Amino acid sequence: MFYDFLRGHVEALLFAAGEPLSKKRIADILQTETETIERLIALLEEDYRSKNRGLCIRHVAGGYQLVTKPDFDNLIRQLISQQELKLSSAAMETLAIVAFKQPVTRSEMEAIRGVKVDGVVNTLLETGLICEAGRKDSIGKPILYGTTELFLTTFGFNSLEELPPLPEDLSVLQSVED
Amino acid sequence: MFYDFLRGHVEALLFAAGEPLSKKRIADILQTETETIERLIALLEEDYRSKNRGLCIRHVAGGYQLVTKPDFDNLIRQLISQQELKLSSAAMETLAIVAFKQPVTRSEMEAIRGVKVDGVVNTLLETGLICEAGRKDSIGKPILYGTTELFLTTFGFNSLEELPPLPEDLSVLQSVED
Amino acid sequence: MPNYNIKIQDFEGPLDLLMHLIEKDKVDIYDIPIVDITEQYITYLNAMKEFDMDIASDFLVMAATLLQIKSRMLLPKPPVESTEEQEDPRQMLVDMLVEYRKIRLQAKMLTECLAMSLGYHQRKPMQFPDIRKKIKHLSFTDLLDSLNGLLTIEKHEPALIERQRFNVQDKMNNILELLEQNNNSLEFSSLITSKISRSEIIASFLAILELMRLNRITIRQARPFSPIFVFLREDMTDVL
Repeated sequence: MFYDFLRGHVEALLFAAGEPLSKKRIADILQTETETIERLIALLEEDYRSKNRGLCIRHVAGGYQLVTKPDFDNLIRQLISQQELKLSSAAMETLAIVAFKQPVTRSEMEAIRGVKVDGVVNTLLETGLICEAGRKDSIGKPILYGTTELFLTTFGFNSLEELPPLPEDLSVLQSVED
Repeated sequence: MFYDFLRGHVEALLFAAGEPLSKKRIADILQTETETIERLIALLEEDYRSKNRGLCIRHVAGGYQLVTKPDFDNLIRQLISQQELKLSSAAMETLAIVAFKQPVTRSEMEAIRGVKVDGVVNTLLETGLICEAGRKDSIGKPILYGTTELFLTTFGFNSLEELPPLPEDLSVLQSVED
Repeated sequence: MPNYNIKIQDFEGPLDLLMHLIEKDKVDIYDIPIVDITEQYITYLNAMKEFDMDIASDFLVMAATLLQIKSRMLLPKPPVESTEEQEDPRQMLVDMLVEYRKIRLQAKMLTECLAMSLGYHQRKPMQFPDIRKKIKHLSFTDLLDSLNGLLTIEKHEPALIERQRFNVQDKMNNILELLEQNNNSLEFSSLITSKISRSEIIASFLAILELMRLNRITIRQARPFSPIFVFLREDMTDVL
Protein backbone atom coordinates (compact mmCIF):
# COMPACT_ATOMS: atom_id res chain seq x y z
CA MET A 1 0.00 0.00 0.00
CA PHE A 2 1.15 3.46 -0.81
CA TYR A 3 1.23 4.92 2.66
CA ASP A 4 2.61 1.83 4.21
CA PHE A 5 5.99 3.39 4.79
CA LEU A 6 4.44 5.86 7.23
CA ARG A 7 3.42 3.11 9.63
CA GLY A 8 6.66 3.38 11.58
CA HIS A 9 6.28 7.14 11.73
CA VAL A 10 2.89 6.85 13.36
CA GLU A 11 4.17 4.25 15.80
CA ALA A 12 7.09 6.47 16.77
CA LEU A 13 4.80 9.47 17.26
CA LEU A 14 2.32 7.58 19.40
CA PHE A 15 5.16 6.14 21.45
CA ALA A 16 6.79 9.52 22.05
CA ALA A 17 3.54 11.28 22.83
CA GLY A 18 2.49 8.80 25.50
CA GLU A 19 -0.82 10.60 25.66
CA PRO A 20 -3.59 10.17 23.11
CA LEU A 21 -2.98 11.95 19.79
CA SER A 22 -5.84 13.03 17.57
CA LYS A 23 -5.71 11.94 13.95
CA LYS A 24 -5.72 15.61 12.99
CA ARG A 25 -2.57 16.16 14.97
CA ILE A 26 -0.80 13.16 13.48
CA ALA A 27 -1.92 14.15 10.00
CA ASP A 28 -0.56 17.68 10.49
CA ILE A 29 2.83 16.44 11.57
CA LEU A 30 3.06 13.90 8.76
CA GLN A 31 1.57 16.39 6.31
CA THR A 32 -1.05 14.03 5.08
CA GLU A 33 -4.81 13.49 5.24
CA THR A 34 -6.69 12.23 8.30
CA GLU A 35 -8.04 9.40 6.12
CA THR A 36 -4.48 8.23 5.61
CA ILE A 37 -3.94 8.24 9.34
CA GLU A 38 -7.06 6.16 9.85
CA ARG A 39 -5.71 3.61 7.41
CA LEU A 40 -2.29 3.60 9.02
CA ILE A 41 -3.81 3.11 12.46
CA ALA A 42 -5.82 0.18 11.11
CA LEU A 43 -2.63 -1.34 9.69
CA LEU A 44 -0.80 -0.89 12.95
CA GLU A 45 -3.64 -2.46 14.87
CA GLU A 46 -3.44 -5.47 12.58
CA ASP A 47 0.26 -5.78 13.39
CA TYR A 48 -0.40 -5.48 17.11
CA ARG A 49 -2.93 -8.28 16.96
CA SER A 50 -0.05 -10.74 16.70
CA LYS A 51 0.69 -12.78 19.81
CA ASN A 52 4.27 -11.59 19.63
CA ARG A 53 3.35 -8.01 20.30
CA GLY A 54 2.81 -6.49 23.70
CA LEU A 55 1.15 -3.25 22.63
CA CYS A 56 -2.16 -2.09 21.29
CA ILE A 57 -3.86 1.14 20.26
CA ARG A 58 -6.59 2.53 22.40
CA HIS A 59 -9.22 4.90 21.01
CA VAL A 60 -9.57 7.29 23.86
CA ALA A 61 -10.09 10.98 24.62
CA GLY A 62 -10.81 11.64 20.96
CA GLY A 63 -7.49 10.22 19.83
CA TYR A 64 -5.21 7.24 19.63
CA GLN A 65 -2.99 6.11 22.45
CA LEU A 66 -0.30 3.45 22.40
CA VAL A 67 -0.68 1.27 25.51
CA THR A 68 0.17 -2.24 26.65
CA LYS A 69 -2.34 -5.00 26.00
CA PRO A 70 -4.63 -5.59 28.97
CA ASP A 71 -3.43 -9.23 29.02
CA PHE A 72 -0.17 -8.01 30.46
CA ASP A 73 -1.79 -6.05 33.27
CA ASN A 74 -0.61 -8.34 36.06
CA LEU A 75 2.84 -8.62 34.60
CA ILE A 76 3.31 -4.88 34.47
CA ARG A 77 1.97 -4.37 37.92
CA GLN A 78 4.98 -6.29 39.17
CA LEU A 79 7.19 -3.81 37.46
CA ILE A 80 5.68 -0.59 38.53
CA SER A 81 5.33 0.37 42.10
CA GLN A 82 3.00 2.98 40.71
CA GLN A 83 0.73 4.64 43.14
CA GLU A 84 -2.49 3.28 41.85
CA LEU A 85 -5.16 5.87 41.49
CA LYS A 86 -7.42 5.11 44.38
CA LEU A 87 -10.32 7.43 44.87
CA SER A 88 -12.43 7.42 48.01
CA SER A 89 -16.14 6.96 47.58
CA ALA A 90 -16.55 10.64 48.48
CA ALA A 91 -14.15 11.53 45.68
CA MET A 92 -15.88 9.20 43.22
CA GLU A 93 -19.29 10.65 44.02
CA THR A 94 -17.98 14.18 43.59
CA LEU A 95 -16.20 13.24 40.38
CA ALA A 96 -19.44 11.70 39.12
CA ILE A 97 -21.26 14.96 39.79
CA VAL A 98 -18.62 16.93 37.91
CA ALA A 99 -18.56 14.44 35.04
CA PHE A 100 -22.31 14.23 34.54
CA LYS A 101 -23.32 17.78 35.40
CA GLN A 102 -20.39 19.85 34.19
CA PRO A 103 -19.82 22.71 34.36
CA VAL A 104 -20.78 22.77 38.00
CA THR A 105 -19.95 24.89 41.06
CA ARG A 106 -18.85 23.72 44.48
CA SER A 107 -22.14 24.67 46.07
CA GLU A 108 -24.06 22.71 43.44
CA MET A 109 -21.96 19.67 44.32
CA GLU A 110 -22.63 20.26 47.99
CA ALA A 111 -26.35 20.47 47.39
CA ILE A 112 -26.32 17.05 45.79
CA ARG A 113 -24.00 15.31 48.23
CA GLY A 114 -25.35 17.05 51.32
CA VAL A 115 -21.86 17.70 52.68
CA LYS A 116 -19.00 20.12 52.20
CA VAL A 117 -16.87 19.22 49.21
CA ASP A 118 -13.90 21.57 49.54
CA GLY A 119 -11.41 18.88 50.56
CA VAL A 120 -12.53 16.43 47.90
CA VAL A 121 -12.57 19.05 45.16
CA ASN A 122 -9.03 20.05 46.02
CA THR A 123 -7.93 16.41 45.90
CA LEU A 124 -9.59 15.97 42.51
CA LEU A 125 -7.94 19.16 41.25
CA GLU A 126 -4.57 17.79 42.38
CA THR A 127 -5.09 14.52 40.56
CA GLY A 128 -5.77 16.56 37.43
CA LEU A 129 -9.04 14.74 36.79
CA ILE A 130 -11.03 17.96 37.08
CA CYS A 131 -10.14 21.58 36.40
CA GLU A 132 -11.61 25.02 36.61
CA ALA A 133 -13.87 25.78 33.69
CA GLY A 134 -14.68 29.45 33.89
CA ARG A 135 -17.07 31.17 36.21
CA LYS A 136 -20.79 30.99 36.61
CA ASP A 137 -22.66 34.15 35.80
CA SER A 138 -24.39 34.43 39.13
CA ILE A 139 -23.83 36.23 42.40
CA GLY A 140 -20.22 36.01 43.47
CA LYS A 141 -19.20 34.52 40.11
CA PRO A 142 -18.44 31.11 41.58
CA ILE A 143 -15.84 28.99 39.83
CA LEU A 144 -17.19 26.24 37.61
CA TYR A 145 -15.52 22.85 37.40
CA GLY A 146 -15.33 20.33 34.59
CA THR A 147 -13.46 17.15 33.79
CA THR A 148 -10.14 17.12 31.97
CA GLU A 149 -8.72 15.09 29.12
CA LEU A 150 -6.85 13.11 31.75
CA PHE A 151 -10.24 12.10 33.10
CA LEU A 152 -11.20 10.69 29.72
CA THR A 153 -7.88 8.87 29.34
CA THR A 154 -7.90 7.53 32.87
CA PHE A 155 -11.42 6.18 32.65
CA GLY A 156 -11.09 5.06 29.06
CA PHE A 157 -13.72 7.28 27.46
CA ASN A 158 -13.40 8.67 23.99
CA SER A 159 -15.50 11.71 24.73
CA LEU A 160 -17.92 12.97 27.32
CA GLU A 161 -20.78 11.71 25.17
CA GLU A 162 -19.49 8.23 25.83
CA LEU A 163 -20.24 8.45 29.54
CA PRO A 164 -22.55 5.55 30.30
CA PRO A 165 -26.20 6.57 30.61
CA LEU A 166 -28.15 5.98 33.77
CA PRO A 167 -30.54 3.07 33.93
CA GLU A 168 -34.00 4.36 33.12
CA ASP A 169 -35.93 3.17 36.10
CA LEU A 170 -34.46 4.69 39.19
CA SER A 171 -37.50 4.16 41.29
CA VAL A 172 -36.77 0.47 41.50
CA LEU A 173 -34.95 0.28 44.70
CA GLN A 174 -31.86 -1.65 43.93
CA SER A 175 -29.18 -1.22 46.50
CA VAL A 176 -26.30 0.79 45.20
CA GLU A 177 -23.91 -1.07 47.42
CA ASP A 178 -23.54 -4.44 45.73
CA MET B 1 11.34 -21.01 18.99
CA PHE B 2 10.35 -22.18 22.41
CA TYR B 3 10.32 -18.82 24.18
CA ASP B 4 8.83 -16.98 21.29
CA PHE B 5 5.54 -16.47 23.04
CA LEU B 6 7.25 -14.28 25.66
CA ARG B 7 8.25 -11.68 23.07
CA GLY B 8 5.10 -9.64 23.64
CA HIS B 9 5.63 -9.81 27.38
CA VAL B 10 9.07 -8.27 27.07
CA GLU B 11 7.80 -5.59 24.75
CA ALA B 12 5.01 -4.68 27.14
CA LEU B 13 7.42 -4.54 30.07
CA LEU B 14 9.92 -2.34 28.26
CA PHE B 15 7.14 -0.06 27.08
CA ALA B 16 5.60 0.41 30.49
CA ALA B 17 8.95 0.83 32.24
CA GLY B 18 10.07 3.68 30.03
CA GLU B 19 13.51 3.58 31.62
CA PRO B 20 16.09 0.87 30.92
CA LEU B 21 15.38 -2.55 32.45
CA SER B 22 18.19 -4.97 33.25
CA LYS B 23 17.86 -8.49 31.85
CA LYS B 24 17.98 -9.74 35.42
CA ARG B 25 14.90 -7.70 36.28
CA ILE B 26 12.99 -8.87 33.21
CA ALA B 27 14.02 -12.48 33.85
CA ASP B 28 12.81 -12.24 37.45
CA ILE B 29 9.42 -10.91 36.47
CA LEU B 30 8.97 -13.50 33.71
CA GLN B 31 10.45 -16.21 35.93
CA THR B 32 12.94 -17.33 33.37
CA GLU B 33 16.70 -17.25 32.70
CA THR B 34 18.63 -14.16 31.64
CA GLU B 35 19.79 -16.14 28.58
CA THR B 36 16.18 -16.43 27.52
CA ILE B 37 15.77 -12.70 27.87
CA GLU B 38 18.82 -12.11 25.72
CA ARG B 39 17.32 -14.28 23.01
CA LEU B 40 13.96 -12.57 23.29
CA ILE B 41 15.57 -9.16 22.99
CA ALA B 42 17.42 -10.32 19.91
CA LEU B 43 14.13 -11.49 18.40
CA LEU B 44 12.45 -8.21 19.18
CA GLU B 45 15.32 -6.28 17.64
CA GLU B 46 14.89 -8.29 14.49
CA ASP B 47 11.24 -7.29 14.40
CA TYR B 48 12.05 -3.67 14.96
CA ARG B 49 14.49 -3.68 12.05
CA SER B 50 11.49 -3.64 9.72
CA LYS B 51 10.81 -0.33 7.97
CA ASN B 52 7.28 -0.48 9.28
CA ARG B 53 8.31 -0.15 12.87
CA GLY B 54 9.06 3.09 14.67
CA LEU B 55 10.79 1.69 17.73
CA CYS B 56 14.09 0.12 18.62
CA ILE B 57 15.85 -1.24 21.68
CA ARG B 58 18.72 0.68 23.17
CA HIS B 59 21.37 -1.11 25.21
CA VAL B 60 21.99 1.46 27.82
CA ALA B 61 22.78 1.83 31.52
CA GLY B 62 23.29 -1.92 31.83
CA GLY B 63 19.83 -2.64 30.52
CA TYR B 64 17.43 -2.41 27.64
CA GLN B 65 15.28 0.57 26.85
CA LEU B 66 12.51 0.86 24.31
CA VAL B 67 12.92 4.10 22.35
CA THR B 68 11.95 5.59 19.02
CA LYS B 69 14.32 5.03 16.11
CA PRO B 70 16.76 7.91 15.72
CA ASP B 71 15.46 8.43 12.15
CA PHE B 72 12.31 9.86 13.65
CA ASP B 73 14.01 12.44 15.83
CA ASN B 74 12.94 15.45 13.79
CA LEU B 75 9.45 14.11 13.41
CA ILE B 76 9.01 13.70 17.14
CA ARG B 77 10.38 17.10 17.91
CA GLN B 78 7.55 18.53 15.88
CA LEU B 79 5.23 16.88 18.31
CA ILE B 80 6.43 19.20 21.00
CA SER B 81 7.29 22.35 19.10
CA GLN B 82 4.12 22.30 17.04
CA GLN B 83 2.07 21.96 20.11
CA GLU B 84 0.45 25.17 21.14
CA LEU B 85 0.09 25.55 24.81
CA LYS B 86 -3.42 26.55 25.70
CA LEU B 87 -3.86 28.41 28.92
CA SER B 88 -6.73 27.35 31.14
CA SER B 89 -9.23 29.94 32.31
CA ALA B 90 -7.68 29.70 35.75
CA ALA B 91 -4.27 30.45 34.28
CA MET B 92 -5.62 33.35 32.22
CA GLU B 93 -7.27 34.95 35.21
CA THR B 94 -4.14 34.67 37.26
CA LEU B 95 -2.01 35.97 34.42
CA ALA B 96 -4.32 38.97 34.08
CA ILE B 97 -3.88 39.73 37.77
CA VAL B 98 -0.10 39.54 37.49
CA ALA B 99 -0.11 41.72 34.37
CA PHE B 100 -2.18 44.52 35.83
CA LYS B 101 -1.07 44.45 39.42
CA GLN B 102 2.58 43.52 39.14
CA PRO B 103 4.60 43.10 41.22
CA VAL B 104 2.18 40.96 43.13
CA THR B 105 2.40 38.13 45.69
CA ARG B 106 0.63 34.80 45.64
CA SER B 107 -1.59 35.72 48.54
CA GLU B 108 -2.66 38.91 46.77
CA MET B 109 -3.63 36.80 43.75
CA GLU B 110 -5.50 34.42 46.01
CA ALA B 111 -7.40 37.28 47.59
CA ILE B 112 -8.65 38.35 44.18
CA ARG B 113 -9.40 34.92 42.70
CA GLY B 114 -10.81 33.46 45.87
CA VAL B 115 -8.95 30.17 45.52
CA LYS B 116 -5.42 28.81 45.95
CA VAL B 117 -3.23 29.75 43.03
CA ASP B 118 -0.13 27.63 43.69
CA GLY B 119 -0.72 25.21 40.83
CA VAL B 120 -1.60 27.92 38.33
CA VAL B 121 1.34 30.12 39.31
CA ASN B 122 3.69 27.17 38.83
CA THR B 123 2.21 26.51 35.40
CA LEU B 124 2.63 30.15 34.46
CA LEU B 125 6.22 30.09 35.70
CA GLU B 126 6.88 27.00 33.57
CA THR B 127 5.47 28.64 30.46
CA GLY B 128 7.82 31.54 31.08
CA LEU B 129 5.01 34.09 30.93
CA ILE B 130 5.67 35.26 34.48
CA CYS B 131 8.76 35.26 36.66
CA GLU B 132 9.82 36.13 40.15
CA ALA B 133 10.37 39.83 40.65
CA GLY B 134 11.97 40.27 44.04
CA ARG B 135 10.40 40.05 47.44
CA LYS B 136 7.82 42.18 49.13
CA ASP B 137 8.95 44.11 52.14
CA SER B 138 6.34 42.67 54.48
CA ILE B 139 6.06 39.85 56.97
CA GLY B 140 7.59 36.66 55.62
CA LYS B 141 9.07 38.55 52.66
CA PRO B 142 6.77 36.87 50.14
CA ILE B 143 7.96 36.45 46.57
CA LEU B 144 6.64 38.99 44.09
CA TYR B 145 5.72 38.03 40.55
CA GLY B 146 5.75 40.00 37.33
CA THR B 147 5.36 39.33 33.63
CA THR B 148 8.24 38.49 31.29
CA GLU B 149 9.31 39.56 27.85
CA LEU B 150 7.68 36.40 26.52
CA PHE B 151 4.44 37.76 27.94
CA LEU B 152 4.85 40.93 25.88
CA THR B 153 5.61 38.96 22.71
CA THR B 154 2.74 36.57 23.22
CA PHE B 155 0.23 39.35 23.68
CA GLY B 156 1.80 41.64 21.13
CA PHE B 157 2.85 44.48 23.40
CA ASN B 158 6.03 46.47 22.94
CA SER B 159 6.42 47.29 26.60
CA LEU B 160 4.49 47.16 29.82
CA GLU B 161 3.65 50.84 29.41
CA GLU B 162 1.61 49.79 26.41
CA LEU B 163 -0.68 47.81 28.63
CA PRO B 164 -3.81 49.91 28.56
CA PRO B 165 -4.99 51.20 31.91
CA LEU B 166 -7.66 49.22 33.63
CA PRO B 167 -11.14 50.29 32.57
CA GLU B 168 -12.95 52.15 35.32
CA ASP B 169 -15.31 49.40 36.34
CA LEU B 170 -12.39 47.05 36.68
CA SER B 171 -10.92 49.22 39.38
CA VAL B 172 -12.52 46.91 41.90
CA LEU B 173 -9.40 44.87 41.49
CA GLN B 174 -7.22 47.76 42.45
CA SER B 175 -8.84 48.01 45.83
CA VAL B 176 -7.89 44.53 46.86
CA GLU B 177 -4.78 45.00 48.89
CA ASP B 178 -2.98 42.37 50.91
CA MET C 1 -33.44 2.49 72.47
CA PRO C 2 -34.42 0.77 69.23
CA ASN C 3 -32.10 -1.84 68.02
CA TYR C 4 -29.78 -0.48 65.38
CA ASN C 5 -27.03 -2.36 63.77
CA ILE C 6 -25.35 0.50 62.07
CA LYS C 7 -21.64 0.73 62.11
CA ILE C 8 -20.63 4.14 63.28
CA GLN C 9 -18.41 6.13 60.88
CA ASP C 10 -19.76 4.36 57.88
CA PHE C 11 -21.48 7.35 56.43
CA GLU C 12 -20.16 10.01 54.15
CA GLY C 13 -22.88 12.43 55.03
CA PRO C 14 -26.51 12.78 56.05
CA LEU C 15 -27.82 11.66 52.67
CA ASP C 16 -25.64 8.60 52.78
CA LEU C 17 -27.07 7.71 56.18
CA LEU C 18 -30.65 8.38 55.11
CA MET C 19 -30.16 6.28 52.03
CA HIS C 20 -28.92 3.47 54.18
CA LEU C 21 -31.95 3.65 56.46
CA ILE C 22 -34.29 3.69 53.50
CA GLU C 23 -32.59 0.84 51.67
CA LYS C 24 -32.28 -1.21 54.84
CA ASP C 25 -36.05 -1.17 55.32
CA LYS C 26 -36.74 -1.50 51.60
CA VAL C 27 -38.88 1.58 51.84
CA ASP C 28 -40.40 3.19 48.77
CA ILE C 29 -38.34 6.30 48.25
CA TYR C 30 -41.45 8.14 46.99
CA ASP C 31 -43.42 7.30 50.11
CA ILE C 32 -41.01 7.61 52.99
CA PRO C 33 -42.49 6.81 56.44
CA ILE C 34 -41.12 10.05 57.77
CA VAL C 35 -41.88 9.48 61.46
CA ASP C 36 -40.09 6.17 61.50
CA ILE C 37 -37.13 7.29 59.44
CA THR C 38 -36.71 10.47 61.50
CA GLU C 39 -36.66 8.42 64.65
CA GLN C 40 -34.06 6.05 63.26
CA TYR C 41 -31.98 8.94 62.01
CA ILE C 42 -31.97 10.66 65.37
CA THR C 43 -31.25 7.38 67.13
CA TYR C 44 -28.19 7.10 64.97
CA LEU C 45 -27.03 10.61 65.83
CA ASN C 46 -27.47 9.79 69.51
CA ALA C 47 -25.39 6.68 69.04
CA MET C 48 -22.69 8.83 67.50
CA LYS C 49 -22.80 11.04 70.55
CA GLU C 50 -22.43 8.00 72.79
CA PHE C 51 -19.28 7.14 70.95
CA ASP C 52 -18.08 10.67 71.58
CA MET C 53 -17.94 11.41 67.92
CA ASP C 54 -18.25 14.88 66.63
CA ILE C 55 -21.43 15.05 64.70
CA ALA C 56 -20.80 17.09 61.62
CA SER C 57 -23.13 20.03 61.31
CA ASP C 58 -24.41 18.59 58.01
CA PHE C 59 -25.96 15.73 59.97
CA LEU C 60 -27.66 18.14 62.36
CA VAL C 61 -29.05 20.22 59.53
CA MET C 62 -30.64 17.10 58.08
CA ALA C 63 -32.07 16.17 61.47
CA ALA C 64 -33.71 19.57 61.65
CA THR C 65 -35.05 19.17 58.12
CA LEU C 66 -36.51 15.77 58.98
CA LEU C 67 -38.17 17.10 62.11
CA GLN C 68 -39.62 19.97 60.17
CA ILE C 69 -41.03 17.67 57.52
CA LYS C 70 -42.38 15.42 60.24
CA SER C 71 -44.19 18.28 61.95
CA ARG C 72 -45.62 19.46 58.67
CA MET C 73 -46.88 15.95 57.98
CA LEU C 74 -48.54 15.83 61.37
CA LEU C 75 -50.25 19.19 61.01
CA PRO C 76 -53.83 18.98 59.86
CA LYS C 77 -54.02 19.76 56.19
CA PRO C 78 -55.58 23.15 55.46
CA PRO C 79 -58.93 22.82 53.75
CA VAL C 80 -58.40 22.48 50.06
CA GLU C 81 -59.59 25.75 48.66
CA SER C 82 -58.42 25.46 45.14
CA THR C 83 -57.84 22.53 42.91
CA GLU C 84 -54.18 23.25 43.30
CA GLU C 85 -52.40 20.22 44.51
CA GLN C 86 -50.95 20.43 47.96
CA GLU C 87 -47.27 19.71 47.83
CA ASP C 88 -46.11 16.78 49.85
CA PRO C 89 -43.76 18.11 52.55
CA ARG C 90 -41.47 15.22 51.73
CA GLN C 91 -41.06 16.24 48.11
CA MET C 92 -37.83 18.15 48.59
CA LEU C 93 -36.31 15.27 50.49
CA VAL C 94 -37.37 12.81 47.82
CA ASP C 95 -35.82 14.99 45.13
CA MET C 96 -32.58 15.15 47.04
CA LEU C 97 -32.48 11.41 47.61
CA VAL C 98 -33.29 10.59 44.00
CA GLU C 99 -30.57 12.94 42.82
CA TYR C 100 -28.15 11.49 45.32
CA ARG C 101 -28.94 7.94 44.33
CA LYS C 102 -28.35 8.86 40.70
CA ILE C 103 -24.93 10.21 41.53
CA ARG C 104 -24.07 7.13 43.53
CA LEU C 105 -25.00 4.89 40.62
CA GLN C 106 -22.94 7.05 38.32
CA ALA C 107 -20.01 6.91 40.71
CA LYS C 108 -20.30 3.15 40.72
CA MET C 109 -20.28 3.05 36.92
CA LEU C 110 -17.25 5.26 36.82
CA THR C 111 -15.48 2.98 39.28
CA GLU C 112 -16.14 0.03 36.97
CA CYS C 113 -14.86 1.94 33.95
CA LEU C 114 -11.76 2.89 35.88
CA ALA C 115 -11.07 -0.71 36.87
CA MET C 116 -11.29 -1.76 33.24
CA SER C 117 -9.22 1.13 32.01
CA LEU C 118 -6.41 0.55 34.49
CA GLY C 119 -5.57 -2.69 32.67
CA TYR C 120 -3.96 -0.64 29.91
CA HIS C 121 -0.63 0.81 30.85
CA GLN C 122 0.58 3.94 29.22
CA ARG C 123 3.98 5.47 29.24
CA LYS C 124 5.04 8.95 30.14
CA PRO C 125 5.41 11.34 27.22
CA MET C 126 8.99 11.76 26.05
CA GLN C 127 10.62 14.83 27.45
CA PHE C 128 12.47 17.37 25.38
CA PRO C 129 13.92 19.80 27.87
CA ASP C 130 15.51 21.80 25.06
CA ILE C 131 12.19 22.65 23.47
CA ARG C 132 9.77 25.01 25.03
CA LYS C 133 6.18 24.73 23.96
CA LYS C 134 4.86 27.55 21.87
CA ILE C 135 2.10 29.51 23.45
CA LYS C 136 -0.96 30.22 21.43
CA HIS C 137 -1.03 33.82 20.35
CA LEU C 138 -3.23 35.78 22.65
CA SER C 139 -4.56 39.29 22.50
CA PHE C 140 -5.25 42.01 24.98
CA THR C 141 -8.93 41.20 24.65
CA ASP C 142 -8.27 37.70 25.96
CA LEU C 143 -6.65 39.25 28.98
CA LEU C 144 -9.55 41.62 29.55
CA ASP C 145 -12.05 38.79 29.17
CA SER C 146 -10.32 36.96 31.96
CA LEU C 147 -10.47 40.02 34.13
CA ASN C 148 -14.15 40.21 33.40
CA GLY C 149 -14.57 36.80 34.89
CA LEU C 150 -13.12 38.11 38.11
CA LEU C 151 -15.01 41.32 38.02
CA THR C 152 -18.27 40.95 39.71
CA ILE C 153 -16.94 38.72 42.37
CA GLU C 154 -18.76 40.39 45.16
CA LYS C 155 -16.68 42.94 46.85
CA HIS C 156 -17.78 42.29 50.35
CA GLU C 157 -18.51 45.40 52.30
CA PRO C 158 -17.29 44.96 55.82
CA ALA C 159 -20.26 43.98 57.93
CA LEU C 160 -21.24 46.66 60.38
CA ILE C 161 -22.08 45.39 63.79
CA GLU C 162 -24.21 47.89 65.58
CA ARG C 163 -23.00 48.93 68.92
CA GLN C 164 -24.93 47.31 71.69
CA ARG C 165 -27.37 49.86 72.98
CA PHE C 166 -28.12 47.89 76.08
CA ASN C 167 -25.23 46.98 78.21
CA VAL C 168 -25.50 43.78 80.27
CA GLN C 169 -23.51 45.30 83.12
CA ASP C 170 -25.93 48.25 83.30
CA LYS C 171 -28.86 45.91 83.23
CA MET C 172 -27.39 43.89 86.09
CA ASN C 173 -27.08 46.99 88.25
CA ASN C 174 -30.52 48.02 87.16
CA ILE C 175 -32.06 44.69 88.18
CA LEU C 176 -30.30 44.72 91.56
CA GLU C 177 -31.64 48.22 92.22
CA LEU C 178 -35.16 47.19 91.26
CA LEU C 179 -34.95 44.17 93.56
CA GLU C 180 -33.83 46.32 96.47
CA GLN C 181 -36.68 48.73 95.87
CA ASN C 182 -39.18 45.86 95.85
CA ASN C 183 -38.40 43.96 99.03
CA ASN C 184 -35.79 41.85 97.34
CA SER C 185 -38.16 39.98 95.11
CA LEU C 186 -39.73 40.48 91.72
CA GLU C 187 -41.73 38.50 89.25
CA PHE C 188 -39.56 37.39 86.36
CA SER C 189 -42.09 38.60 83.80
CA SER C 190 -41.87 42.13 85.14
CA LEU C 191 -38.20 42.21 84.22
CA ILE C 192 -38.81 40.89 80.72
CA THR C 193 -41.82 42.76 79.49
CA SER C 194 -42.98 42.96 75.96
CA LYS C 195 -42.86 46.74 76.17
CA ILE C 196 -39.11 46.80 75.79
CA SER C 197 -37.19 46.18 72.59
CA ARG C 198 -35.80 42.84 71.61
CA SER C 199 -32.22 43.85 72.26
CA GLU C 200 -33.19 45.12 75.70
CA ILE C 201 -34.94 41.81 76.44
CA ILE C 202 -31.79 39.96 75.46
CA ALA C 203 -29.65 42.23 77.64
CA SER C 204 -32.02 41.77 80.59
CA PHE C 205 -32.07 38.02 80.15
CA LEU C 206 -28.30 37.82 79.95
CA ALA C 207 -28.07 40.05 83.03
CA ILE C 208 -30.32 37.66 84.98
CA LEU C 209 -28.25 34.68 83.94
CA GLU C 210 -25.06 36.44 84.90
CA LEU C 211 -26.45 37.49 88.29
CA MET C 212 -27.39 33.88 88.92
CA ARG C 213 -23.93 32.75 88.02
CA LEU C 214 -22.52 35.26 90.45
CA ASN C 215 -24.92 33.99 93.13
CA ARG C 216 -26.46 37.43 93.53
CA ILE C 217 -29.96 36.21 92.82
CA THR C 218 -31.95 33.00 92.94
CA ILE C 219 -34.95 32.01 90.92
CA ARG C 220 -37.87 29.99 92.12
CA GLN C 221 -40.97 28.58 90.65
CA ALA C 222 -43.59 26.76 92.73
CA ARG C 223 -44.68 24.38 90.01
CA PRO C 224 -44.60 24.18 86.25
CA PHE C 225 -46.28 27.14 84.55
CA SER C 226 -46.68 29.09 87.76
CA PRO C 227 -45.05 32.53 87.93
CA ILE C 228 -41.27 32.65 88.21
CA PHE C 229 -39.80 34.83 90.96
CA VAL C 230 -36.42 36.42 91.19
CA PHE C 231 -34.94 36.88 94.67
CA LEU C 232 -31.99 38.87 95.82
CA ARG C 233 -29.50 36.80 97.77
CA GLU C 234 -28.40 38.80 100.73
CA ASP C 235 -25.72 36.40 101.82
CA MET C 236 -23.64 37.50 98.87
CA THR C 237 -22.84 41.10 98.24
CA ASP C 238 -20.31 43.23 96.52
CA VAL C 239 -19.40 40.74 93.93
CA LEU C 240 -19.96 43.17 91.15
